[in-house]
Amino acid sequence: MLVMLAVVLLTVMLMALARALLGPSIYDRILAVNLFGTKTVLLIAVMGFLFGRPDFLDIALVYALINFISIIGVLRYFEYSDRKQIEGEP
Amino acid sequence: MVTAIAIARVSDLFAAVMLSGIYGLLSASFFVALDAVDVAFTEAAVGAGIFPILMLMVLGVTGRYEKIAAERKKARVKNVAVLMAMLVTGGLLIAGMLDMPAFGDPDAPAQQHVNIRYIEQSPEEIGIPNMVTSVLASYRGYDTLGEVLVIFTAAMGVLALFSSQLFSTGKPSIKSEKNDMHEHNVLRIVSKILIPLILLFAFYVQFHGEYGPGGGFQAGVIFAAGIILYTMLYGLDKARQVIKPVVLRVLCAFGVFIYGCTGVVSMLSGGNFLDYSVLASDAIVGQHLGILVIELGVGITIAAGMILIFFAFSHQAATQLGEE
Amino acid sequence: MEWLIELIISACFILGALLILTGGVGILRFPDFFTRMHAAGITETLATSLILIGLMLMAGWGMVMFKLVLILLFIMLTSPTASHALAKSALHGKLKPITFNEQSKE
Amino acid sequence: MFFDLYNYWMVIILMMIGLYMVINQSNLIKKLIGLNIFQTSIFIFYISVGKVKGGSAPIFSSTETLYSNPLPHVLILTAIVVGIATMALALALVVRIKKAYGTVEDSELQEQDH
Repeated sequence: MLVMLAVVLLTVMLMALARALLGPSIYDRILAVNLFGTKTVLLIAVMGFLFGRPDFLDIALVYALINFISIIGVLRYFEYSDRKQIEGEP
Repeated sequence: MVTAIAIARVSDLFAAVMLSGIYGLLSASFFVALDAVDVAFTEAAVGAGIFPILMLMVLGVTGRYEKIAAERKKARVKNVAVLMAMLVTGGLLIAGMLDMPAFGDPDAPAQQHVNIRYIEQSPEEIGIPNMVTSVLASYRGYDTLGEVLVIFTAAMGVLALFSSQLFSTGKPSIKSEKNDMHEHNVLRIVSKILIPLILLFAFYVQFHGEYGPGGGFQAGVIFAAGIILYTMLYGLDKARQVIKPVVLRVLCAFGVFIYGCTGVVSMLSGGNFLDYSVLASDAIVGQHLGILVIELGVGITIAAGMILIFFAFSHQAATQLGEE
Repeated sequence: MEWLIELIISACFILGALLILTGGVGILRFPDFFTRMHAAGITETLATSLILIGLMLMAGWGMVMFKLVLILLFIMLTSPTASHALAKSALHGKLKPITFNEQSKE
Repeated sequence: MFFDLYNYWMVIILMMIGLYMVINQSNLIKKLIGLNIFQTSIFIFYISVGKVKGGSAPIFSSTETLYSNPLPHVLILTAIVVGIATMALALALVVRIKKAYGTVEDSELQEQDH
């Protein structure tokens, strides 16, 4: 069961990766990164159970946090430098 | 793992940075699969969190697209040369790798020397379950001291390069209001809930490092990430009121100072430099104490250094934006 | 009792896996950004909570359960927020040509 | 034989990609990203050397007896943080270069120097 779950997660991670590579707009890529991050959290939690060492959950927790922070950071600086480019090229 | 190829091909630098974020996540999950829990911890916080953010801030200053048009003419010859060089290096590496022991082989030479001692002796000698922490803080205390110093120096170097008015506590810079993300109300509220949790979690990681994955390095980075989130949402000036850069600078040095002092104190009490067994009457209690203090020093330095670096970049980006 | 919990766990996992797969297909196949976001955002939260609940049932009471609850809480908080912020800034940043197919579809 | 060593092949591929980016990209930031990839490939190399088949994470528990090698973990753990600090230094340098020369393209920089 857990193995099945891990395989599914890996597949979806691959899909998200494909979207991040193809993604026509930058937002697509951000979305894909976000999805990828959540799936990584799940994958690590599942892997912790798979290996029988549930202490790994700490890492999953960190991932959940960091993923959020990095999405926010990306959004902020994306908007920020876009504004700059508008100002720079009137 | 082939994300990297894609990174090399994309010319939009933003896309490249996003991909490198994914790359960080991927390599971190790879580390988990290889049992390197502590490393995955750090790589998660650094590779997927702080590195892309720093990169993006720099991109905000330097411009988003790389110029390719002019390069293409002479690129052909150069490409071939570079590919040749790569093939030669790769071939040499492969030739060297053929002699390496198979993956996961327990009899490999790397598994034979100090490792056995670390694994078998450290519970008796140090008395804490996380071997990584005990090796990090106790057996290889010198290395860690050196690394903390490197980070300290790097933070100072960044500050020196941006000879800014970051430390002038007086007037707030003029054009900071428009970067404050005022429009994102939902974000601000949710982050208000999250930031204390993040900081609390950082402390948990700091003091739990002896028993589970974690320790000063990770805790410092997570703490810094919490503060960075705050800075991004509320603007640099607000964040500078909360944590004064001058205080940060002192803290950054103070962490190294604590670390060094522990060594000196243990020397004064009759042991070697950074030999914690003499810090208390019982050797194991002494080791506990020493590791705790040292991890604290590491955590303080890393957190302060990262926040300082972030502040410096963010200040630089703000002034650059104002100048244009 | 045991078999009931087993049943719930497997149901959670299978449903979660299906949902995640749907989300993955959606993010690959949908035509423009906002529909993709819809696919990802909706499946993400539900599937994540399903899988985490399954893991919780597997773990039983204790520290592990507590951490799983924390993760669930974080994801519940952050994932919709991130989606919201993303959609908002995509909508605001009109400079990027994001194809808006709504009118033509209706 | 080849499959026993697959981790090394991956490391080599990553390393070559990083090298390629560092040498062949003219944009300084791109070069830094390449450097980061190179760095990560070395991290992976160390960690995979430390892995023991059937071993577990090096945290003592009553149920496990075989652990992976903790020493590479320690080295890489510190190396990652040092890496980000030095990377920040490099980025700061790039920002200064941009300020002084107005560009971050390698070829344009060289033209300006001559």
